[in-house]
Order: sequence, then structure tokens, then C-alpha cells
Amino acid sequence: MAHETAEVVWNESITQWHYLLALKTKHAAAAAQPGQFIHVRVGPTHDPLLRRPLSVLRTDPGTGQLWVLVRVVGRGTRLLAEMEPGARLDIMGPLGRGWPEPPPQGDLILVAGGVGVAPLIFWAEVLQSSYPASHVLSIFGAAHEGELACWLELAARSDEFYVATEDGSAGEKGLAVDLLRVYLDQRRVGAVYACGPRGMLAAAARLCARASVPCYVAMEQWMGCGIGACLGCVVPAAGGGYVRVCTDGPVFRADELDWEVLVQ
Amino acid sequence: MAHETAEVVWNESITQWHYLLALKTKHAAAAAQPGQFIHVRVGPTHDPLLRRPLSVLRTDPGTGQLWVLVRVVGRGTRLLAEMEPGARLDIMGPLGRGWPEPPPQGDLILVAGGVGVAPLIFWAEVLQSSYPASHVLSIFGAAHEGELACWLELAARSDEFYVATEDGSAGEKGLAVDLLRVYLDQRRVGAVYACGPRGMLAAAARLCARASVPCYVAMEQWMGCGIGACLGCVVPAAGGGYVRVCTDGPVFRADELDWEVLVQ
Amino acid sequence: MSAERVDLRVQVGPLELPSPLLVASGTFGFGQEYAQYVDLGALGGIMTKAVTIAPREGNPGPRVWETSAGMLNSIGLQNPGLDTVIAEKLPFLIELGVPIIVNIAGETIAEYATLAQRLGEVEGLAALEVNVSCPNVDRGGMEFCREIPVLRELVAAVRDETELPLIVKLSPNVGDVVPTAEAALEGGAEVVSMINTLVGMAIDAVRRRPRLAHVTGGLSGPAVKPIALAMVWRVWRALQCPVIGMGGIFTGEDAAEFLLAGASAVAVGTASFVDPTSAQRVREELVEFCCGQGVETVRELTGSLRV
Amino acid sequence: MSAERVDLRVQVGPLELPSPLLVASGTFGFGQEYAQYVDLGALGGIMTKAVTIAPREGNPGPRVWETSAGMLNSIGLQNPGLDTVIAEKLPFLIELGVPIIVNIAGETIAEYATLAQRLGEVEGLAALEVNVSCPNVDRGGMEFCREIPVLRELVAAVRDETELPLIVKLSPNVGDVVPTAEAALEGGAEVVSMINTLVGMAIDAVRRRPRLAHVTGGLSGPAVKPIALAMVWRVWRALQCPVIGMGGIFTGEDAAEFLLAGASAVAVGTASFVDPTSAQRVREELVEFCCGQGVETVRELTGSLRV
Ligand SMILES: Cc1cc2nc3c(=O)[nH]c(=O)nc-3n(C[C@H](O)[C@H](O)[C@H](O)COP(=O)(O)OP(=O)(O)OC[C@H]3O[C@@H](n4cnc5c(N)ncnc54)[C@H](O)[C@@H]3O)c2cc1C
Ligand SMILES: Cc1cc2nc3c(=O)[nH]c(=O)nc-3n(C[C@H](O)[C@H](O)[C@H](O)COP(=O)(O)OP(=O)(O)OC[C@H]3O[C@@H](n4cnc5c(N)ncnc54)[C@H](O)[C@@H]3O)c2cc1C
Ligand SMILES: Cc1cc2nc3c(=O)[nH]c(=O)nc-3n(C[C@H](O)[C@H](O)[C@H](O)COP(=O)(O)O)c2cc1C
Ligand SMILES: Cc1cc2nc3c(=O)[nH]c(=O)nc-3n(C[C@H](O)[C@H](O)[C@H](O)COP(=O)(O)O)c2cc1C
Ligand code: FES
Ligand code: FES
Repeated sequence: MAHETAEVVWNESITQWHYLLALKTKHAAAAAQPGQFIHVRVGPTHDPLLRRPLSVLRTDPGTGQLWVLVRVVGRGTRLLAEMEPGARLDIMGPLGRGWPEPPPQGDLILVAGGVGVAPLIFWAEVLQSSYPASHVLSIFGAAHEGELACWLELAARSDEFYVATEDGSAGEKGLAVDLLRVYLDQRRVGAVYACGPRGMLAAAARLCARASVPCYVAMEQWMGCGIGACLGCVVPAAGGGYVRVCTDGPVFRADELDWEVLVQ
Repeated sequence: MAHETAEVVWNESITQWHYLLALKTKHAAAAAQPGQFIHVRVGPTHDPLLRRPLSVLRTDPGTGQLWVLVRVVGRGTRLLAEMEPGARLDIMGPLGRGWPEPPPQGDLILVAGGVGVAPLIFWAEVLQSSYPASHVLSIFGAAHEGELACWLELAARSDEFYVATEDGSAGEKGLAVDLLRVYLDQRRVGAVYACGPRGMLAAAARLCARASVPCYVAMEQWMGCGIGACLGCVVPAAGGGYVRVCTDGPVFRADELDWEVLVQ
Repeated sequence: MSAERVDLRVQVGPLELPSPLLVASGTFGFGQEYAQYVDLGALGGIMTKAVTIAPREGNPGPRVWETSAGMLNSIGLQNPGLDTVIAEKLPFLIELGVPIIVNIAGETIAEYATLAQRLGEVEGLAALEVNVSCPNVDRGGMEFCREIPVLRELVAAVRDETELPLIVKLSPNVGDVVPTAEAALEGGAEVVSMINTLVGMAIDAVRRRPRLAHVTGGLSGPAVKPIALAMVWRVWRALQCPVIGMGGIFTGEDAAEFLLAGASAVAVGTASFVDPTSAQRVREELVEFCCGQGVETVRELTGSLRV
Repeated sequence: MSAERVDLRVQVGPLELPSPLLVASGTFGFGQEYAQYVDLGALGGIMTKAVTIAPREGNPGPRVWETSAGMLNSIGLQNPGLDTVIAEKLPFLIELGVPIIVNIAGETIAEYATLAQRLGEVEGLAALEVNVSCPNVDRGGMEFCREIPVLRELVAAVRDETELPLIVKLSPNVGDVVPTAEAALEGGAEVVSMINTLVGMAIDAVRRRPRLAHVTGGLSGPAVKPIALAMVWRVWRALQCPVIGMGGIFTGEDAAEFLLAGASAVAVGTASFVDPTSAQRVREELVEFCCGQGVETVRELTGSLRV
């Protein structure tokens, strides 16, 4: 049953805008795969009304703990940021389709933009433990240093780790995809996994298509149900029509999507 | 300015359903008169939306503390009951017209029904301190013992104190107005002050009219603005038309109101 | 167990439902998605997502946006089309053994008639819900509710094609809902369901853009409950006809309010998104409510508001 | 100070307002009650509680009830009547030096005409707001918005009696708001204001009673904002006429959304009950918003939604 009441074990403010929450769950932690999300009810009243989707950052199946990284952008995330340890949280999950099995050959490049780092931390951890032969190269991009929340978690789980900030306050000055371009050129790349702003994902998709490297992206879209029933969370599919982020995704092969429409 | 952010100093559960909150205020405590109320915003979102009116139970103008007694009946009062010390509360007040100057002669009878005790505790305290010659006889009625929240606060401020419960679990078995009938007969009564369910107030008004004793009642009605602007909180006036509970009341002389319409 | 304490069976026109708690069209997919959250077999009925003759892609995203105590959607009737629904979706639903009500939508009267004719041939359906109130399509949809004679004609055309009980889903985006209910009944429908969503809009002030790609959408959820209740009450007072009420039902007491206002059954919509177990929870809460009030059969609630 | 940073002046048809932030009729009394919470002199305008020729007692209580993110009211136009308003209420308001807009309501066209004629003689008023959309009266009220020719005639009759700018307050309880706006303009009004409240209802399921003594009431507050925005947008797209927008405006960003949708000015209603300083706070937040967006004059927002 992908629906339970979790307990906030701790809630740590890691930058002014980012909060790392550990939840004690009965089922979700044990079942979650990297790239999946939980769908969280942020309050008991009718305002805010809908659940908020949050990527699973990592889990400890042993203790049933599940971590999420929350970037405060509006009312729902603000309420989450204010949760005290002991608070109970109604969650659905794990939901959605996560990152697919990695290819046997080639470097694996993880491209994170801002809070998009969360599902990639989980992925890097699983790659490290379950695919010890893999070589994980991670790129973390953000507008500035303050948006590089949890960079250490990603770095610690990567064989190589690079940073790009738009204002140059940390790492290279520029975009994550600028670095991606470099490494796509330099390395034999098995696959690229990206999560972040739509423009970044579109650029990654384009670069990978050009380099004939499989690219996987984790998409965001406003959600109603989170389980495929309302058809609210669609993004345009490559062949026409739409696919649901909640159940067909959030992880898609980049060539499943229509990027021209997506970046309009 | 009857609008400020108060701080919850403490919040004590005194029965399963009653909570006593002490608020630290800048202005309200110093200005409040017995019978007045504060209008409280119970949450930061749009649900619940409107403020909740609460009678002032007592104040300590020195420290700026103001007490309210909350009976949990719905969502708003539930949220108030859950407030932790340190929480900030947006309040308007003191608002409304309180109990009028007492007459120089005769016993003063205070009739409290359930949570209606709050404005009478404040009144008893002021009568004791500012009108030391007055003789205060208080009657506290409720369905059962568990609804007699804060009885000691009223008893301690009264010269005589009697209790009636419908199930006989404390004091006399019966209604507060049954006792009122007795004392209206036995004593020379200067005035009666009542706050409680509408049926109780109607009965008190009727008994007092028959005994030619001035009767004052504190009324309740759903409120919009709390300051006389929306005309939402009306009760029927004796001469026809309506009066506003928030600014014309909540305390009315019983003969200002149309009791026939009120108890329909 | 609950069935022992309170008799939940209701009669809604010709429809006999095991419980007054249905799930609203478009909010429960074709049932499968909620199977792990709700005992589908205990539902009073399932109203499917709208079905059109040809497959429809629906509107571009974003398609949903949260508002205060409500949500906007502009799905635009995305569905796999009649053939696929009949072949792949309905068998699962019919297998459940609960009343299955297929919501149909067209751009022309002829399309509605065809849908009714084809679905009339499917074994095991309980009723059709004629959706003349979708606010998210350019042709058809709620426009049909704004032209009384056309609405009557449309329902009559559907009536001609099938013996299935007909429920007409009414739009709240009208000046007075009563004439539309009347037209539906005159056209041959036995039941009206209401309300569909209200036309609404949200704006991203910073980007100066509508929040929905379709610009406007349909508002649902607790925000619209007072409007829905008033419309159910108006129709009940005027026509005393069978009504399936919906609009912001989140609790058993909400459901009771709709029954008191005149509904014979109710449907849970947006609530399922917020709490996926809503359809079942609301049913249990309604049973609790009835027990608490000494109500032995839920039928006695219908229209029993004291005014 | 704020005025230095952003030019808040707006032109709404013939009306020149110092700021686009007004207060909505019926939610601000006749101004006095809010004097201690808001700098009345900084308001863009005050729309008074509805005035009728004779004093009106209004409806019995309970008259208000909270709903999810909204409230129902059934005040029923309680007011002291035209003579008392002119003698006792308007002098205080006119003294403030901000645009005063008197909201008028009648049961017949003749009553509206009389109100207009008498108020036209009062020195210092900025405009009349013709309330043809009250959902809480048995005669008159929103019925006028459901009969286009009658509405046109009514506005024309008012137009004949006064030179004051005329704002017609439109009802959302119609199938399409555009024809009503058109009728208002054809009748001679320069501005439309929208929306008034939506007909709604709440029920006490335990007592089986309506929550309001009047049974139904008018729904306002954040719950209705999406509906109001969609209507403003529709009217603006169709007619490009001056619109005063309202319905659930609680923040500066809400106000900006209405301006973007096509309103030239906006009014704060229910928000004043929740936060008595709303009218002033929303104005300050709108200034902040404009500063943040590099908007130098608030006029450039009107209708500038990108679709
Ligand atoms: C699959 C998925 C995984 C995500 N993982 C994370 C994560 O790990 N950490 C994190 O901080 N954020 C994540 N997000 C984004 C997060 O869901 C939104 O930031 C959040 O819902 C915003 O809510 P709010 O009330 O604070 O913002 P508001 O802007 O006040 O929300 C208003 C409405 O917008 C919706 N909404 C706003 N932004 C988004 C968004 N980006 N995606 C979906 N709905 C949105 C809300 O559901 C709500 O309906 C994820 C989104 C998706 C779809
Ligand atoms: C002048 C005055 C003084 C009061 N003093 C006290 C007090 O000291 N202690 C106390 O516990 N209660 C007091 N009440 C009653 C208290 O305001 C209500 O119990 C409370 O508003 C209920 O809110 P809720 O959200 O818990 O209930 P809900 O039933 O969920 O509230 C729904 C709606 O009903 C309104 N409402 C419900 N009951 C009342 C009521 N009795 N009066 C006014 N509005 C109501 C709420 O404002 C809201 O709009 C007083 C009421 C008034 C008018
Ligand atoms: C996402 C979504 C999709 C909907 N799709 C349909 C539909 O296909 N056909 C239909 O008749 N109503 C549709 N509706 C309307 C609902 O069935 C229901 O009438 C409305 O949402 C009000 O109920 P609620 O407030 O409980 O959700 C849809 C509503 C939502 C929220
Ligand atoms: C208590 C109350 C009384 C109202 N009285 C009037 C009125 O007298 N005349 C009128 O035109 N509108 C009246 N309205 C409608 C408001 O002016 C406004 O159009 C509506 O409330 C929507 O705005 P809001 O959601 O910001 O409140 C009233 C609204 C409320 C809540
Ligand atoms: S959120 Fe409902 S289908 Fe994806
Ligand atoms: S609550 Fe608004 S007038 Fe009393």
C-alpha cells in the first residue's frame, strides 16, 4: 500500500532555502528506487489542497528512513520547512518510474541542476553499491553557490565531481551543460542522467542526441493525483500526444519527449 | 490600534475540551473591559478563513497578559488548542461593548452556562476590586461536571457560588436558571448578568422581566468583520430590525432584544 | 459490517446502487489506478473518465493548478477513444461487479448518439452519463447547457439509441440550472448529476502568463462546495428529480449535506487526489454519521433539509 | 513614498483614481469602522455598502458562514436608507478627499432612477455603482443581470438621471458575463465592476438546517478568485472596456493578477474581515510587486497578460 503516515525524524535547514527532512516510514523507504518520488500532503486543511511531489534523496531500508530535500518556493514547501521532528506526514509513495538499469560500458554522467540534485544522489549511491564497476562523473550546476545544497552528498558518491555556477561563485563559471558538453567530447559515455530546470534538460537532451549517447531526464509538472488517474501532469511526447510525469515518468528517455514544445 | 500580534505565553489543557491560553499583548490587555472580546486569526492560510471571537477571561495590564478560555468545537478552536507557547497570534481587540456599570444596590447575580463563564470571571474580578461593596452571587450551569471549566476562577471571585448540572454530576441537578429563579425570589437583586447558550439567556431574560430586575446578556453570533462593518453578526432587536453583536454588543440589556425570534 | 448498521442502498431513478457513494468522472481514471487504495467493490458506482468516439490527446500542459481550497484543470477530455475503452478499459470495470457509468462527450449530437448506440451494446453497464458540461473544450462541452432546445434534442437523440439509464451531467456555468435539468428530463434522461467544474483561471503575475496552457480551466474542490449545494437544492426544490450531487465532497458530513439538499447519491471527485482512500473513507464516515444520528437508511436523508 | 517609486494613478473610464486599490461595497461599511486600521486617505476609492431608497432591515441571522477559503453572506442590503445615508454617512466619506462611489440597489427601475437622481445632487461623489447583482434579495438584485434588455433599460434610466460616472456591478451567476457587460455599456455606463458574490449554501447536517437563515447566500473570498479572474479576462478580451475587478483579492500579487487579466482597478472585499489592514497592505504589496518587476506605472499592467 503506497499510502502511509510517516513521521518527521529530523528537519535540518542546510541553506536559507533548503531543508533536509528525514522521514520514518513503514513501507516507502524499503520500496523506493532512485528517481522515484513521494507525494506529500503538506497540511491538514483545504488550503493548501493538493499534495506536493518530492524526489527521494536516499533511504535507509533498515531503519525505514527516507530523506527528501526541500527547496522553499511557495506555501507548501514553506509548511514542510517548518515541520518539527515528531510531526506526522501523510505520504503516498514511492511513485513513478525511476532511473533505468545502467549500460554495462562507458562513464555514467549525472547532471544536477539546483534542487534536481536529490534523485541523482540516490542514483549515485545505488550505482556505487550495486554497480561497483561503474564510473560515475557528476556535474552540479546552479545559479550561485547558495543553490548547491547537498553537493557533498553527491560528491561523496561520485568518482568525479564538477561544479558550475552561473555567477562563478563556486566551480566553473557557466552552466552545468557547458561541462556536460566537454565530458561528452572527452569520454566514452555510457549514459547521461539529468534532473533540473527544463532548459537544462533540453540542452542535455540535445547534446546527448548529437553525441548519440542515451540521455535520461527526470521531469517536473504540476500534479493532481500522482498515480496516473487525472491526466493532469502531462508533458508532450515525441510522437505527438502526451505522457504522464507521475506514472510514465518522472524519468523519461529524452527521446521519448517533444523538446521543441517543452521549451516553448 | 486594536490590532496586534500577540504571543502565546502558555496553553493549558484544563479538561479534554477546554484550553486556557495566556497571550502576551502590547495593547489589548491594558484596554480590555469585562464582556469584551478579541477577534483571533487562527491560521496563516485561507482555510480556516475568518477570525474567531473569544471573550476576554481576565487580564494583567501590568504584564500585558490576557487570558482566553477555548472550548474546542470545530476546526478553528482545535487549531487554537494546539498552539504552542511562543506561537504568534494575530488578534484584534478589545472589541465590543462590555458589561455596564453595576447598580449601587442589591445583589449582583452572574449566570454562566458552559464556556460562557469566561466574560463573567473577568466581570466578577472587576466587581470585587472596583466595587468592593457589591455582593456577587454566581451560578454556573453545564450539562455535566466536565463542562464546568474554570469554575474555581469564578468561585474565588464571588461572594456566593452555586453549581447546577443537568445530569447532577456536580452541584444541584438541573439548570442554572432553576437556581436563578430561586435567588430572584429570595434576594433583593440589583442586576443579573448572563452568558451561555441562547436558551439559557432567554430563560434568564424572561425570569428577570417577570421580577423587574435588569438583565444583561452576552450574545454570540457568527461574525465577519468583528467591528461593525459587514452587518453579518446581527440578532433581532426588540423594536424590530437588528443589532450587531460585535459593536452594539456582545452585551445587551435583555429587553433590547427580541427573544421570541431569538429562540425560534 | 457497516451495511449491517445502516442500509446504504439507494434508488436513483431506474438505477439501484449498493451505496450512495460514487466516484466522479475524470477523477478516478478507469478505476485501475485506485485499486490499491480503495476497495473498488464497495463503491456505489464508478463514473469513468469522459469517452469520445476518436482518441483525444487533450490539452497541452500545465493542465492543473492549485487555487485556494480548490484546483483548476484543463485536461480537455484526453482519452483513448471508444474502441480502446470498450476493448481495454471496460472489461476490468465490469468485472468488479459495481455499477459502471460511462461518461460520454461529443462535439455534435450525432457523436453523442453514436457513443450511446455503441455503449448500449456493451453488456454489463449500469448507465451513461451524458457530459454536456466540460468547460475545457472548444467545441461541444458546456455550450450544450447554454442552449436549452439543443440540450433537449441532444438528450432525446441519445435516448433513442439506448435503453441504458441516462444521467445528464449539468454545468454550473449557467444563469439558472433548473431549465437545463428540465430539458435533460424532457429529453428522456432519468437522472441529472451536478456540478461539473466552474470556469476559472489563474495567473502567474511575475511571468504575466496564465498558469494553465489552456488559459482557463475548470474549478473543483472544497471551494465550490457551497455553489454545488445551492444548485442541487434549487433543482430538488423545483423538480424533485433524481440527482447525483458532487462538488467538493471530502467527508461523510459533506456527503450528508448533499443528500439533505436533495441528492439521491453523491460522487467524490477532487478528494481522491488529496486522499486516495477518500471514496472509501467518505462512505465509512457517512455510515458513522448515520449511526450517530439514528438514521437507519440513507434514503431518508434525501431532500430532508428543514427550511 | 510608495507613490514616488511607482505611479499608481489610474484612469477607469471617466474616473481618475489616485490608486487602483479600492474597497468593495458591503465589506467596508461606510468607511468609519476601518478608520483606525487603514489610512482611508490613501485608498483609491471607497465603494459604500448598498443604499436603497427606504431603510432596509436586511435578512434574519445567521447571516454569515465560513466555507473552505470563502464565506457566505446573506445580509440582504441592510442599510439606513437614502436620506440617512446622505445626511449622516456621506459627509464623513466626502470629507476624506478620496473618490467615493455609492453602491445603489432597488427593486424597480424607477427606484434606481430615483437613487441616481438624488445622489446626483450630492456634491463631491466620484461615481455610482449600480448593483444589479445582489443574490440575497427576493426582488431586484441579480435578476436584473439575467434579462439583458431589462438591464440595458435600467442602466439607461439611471444614465438619464445623473451625470456621475456609472459603474455597473455585474453578477457572476449568469451563463456568460459578456452580454451583461455589453448591456451595461450600451445603457450608458462607462465602467463595469465584477464580480459580486456567487449563490451558495451551507448545511448543518446534524440539525438538518441551512447555516444561513436566508438558506442561500453569496460566496466571496479566495475560493472565488479563479472564477472572478476568468470573468474579468473574458470581458476584457471581448470588450476592452474599463473594468474594476474583485473577488478574493488578498495580496498585492492577487491585485496584479486582476490587472493583468484586464482590470483597470481592483477592490478588496472579504480580505478586510480577515486582516483589517488589507486595503492598505495590498496597496503596499502591489507597489513592491511593481518595483520588483520594474513596472513604473501600474497602468501598464492592465490587460497585459501574455497568452
Ligand atoms: C516528480 C517531482 C519531483 C520533485 N522533487 C522535488 C524535490 O526533491 N525537492 C523540491 O524542493 N522540489 C521538488 N519538486 C518540485 C516541488 O514539487 C514543488 O516545488 C512544490 O510542489 C511547490 O509547492 P509550493 O506550495 O511550495 O509552491 P507553490 O508555487 O505555492 O505551489 C502552487 C502549486 O504549484 C504546484 N507546483 C509548484 N511547483 C511545482 C513543481 N515544480 N512541480 C510540481 N508541482 C508544482 C503545487 O503542487 C501547487 O499546486 C518535484 C516536482 C516533481 C514533479
Ligand atoms: C462575542 C463572542 C465571544 C465568544 N467567546 C468565546 C470564548 O470565550 N470561548 C469559546 O470557546 N468560544 C467563544 N465564542 C464562540 C467561538 O467564537 C466559537 O466557538 C468558534 O468561533 C468556533 O470556531 P470553530 O472553527 O472551532 O468552529 P466551526 O464550527 O468549525 O466554525 C465554523 C464557523 O462558525 C463560526 N462559529 C462557530 N461557532 C460560533 C459561535 N458560537 N460564535 C461565533 N461564531 C461561531 C466560526 O467563526 C466559523 O465561521 C464566542 C463567540 C462570540 C460571538
Ligand atoms: C482532473 C479532473 C478531470 C475531470 N474530468 C471530467 C470528465 O472527463 N467528465 C466529467 O463529466 N467531469 C469531469 N470532471 C468533473 C468532476 O467529475 C466533478 O464534476 C467536479 O470535479 C466537481 O467535483 P469535485 O469538486 O468533488 O471534484 C473532472 C474533474 C477534475 C478535477
Ligand atoms: C458581507 C458582504 C456584504 C456585501 N454587500 C454588498 C453590497 O451591499 N453591494 C454590492 O454590490 N456588493 C456587496 N458585496 C460583494 C462585494 O462587494 C464583492 O463584490 C464580493 O464580496 C467579492 O469580492 P471579495 O471576494 O474580495 O469579497 C458584499 C460582500 C460581502 C462579503
Ligand atoms: S498527477 Fe494525475 S495523472 Fe499524473
Ligand atoms: S461581524 Fe461584521 S458587523 Fe459584526
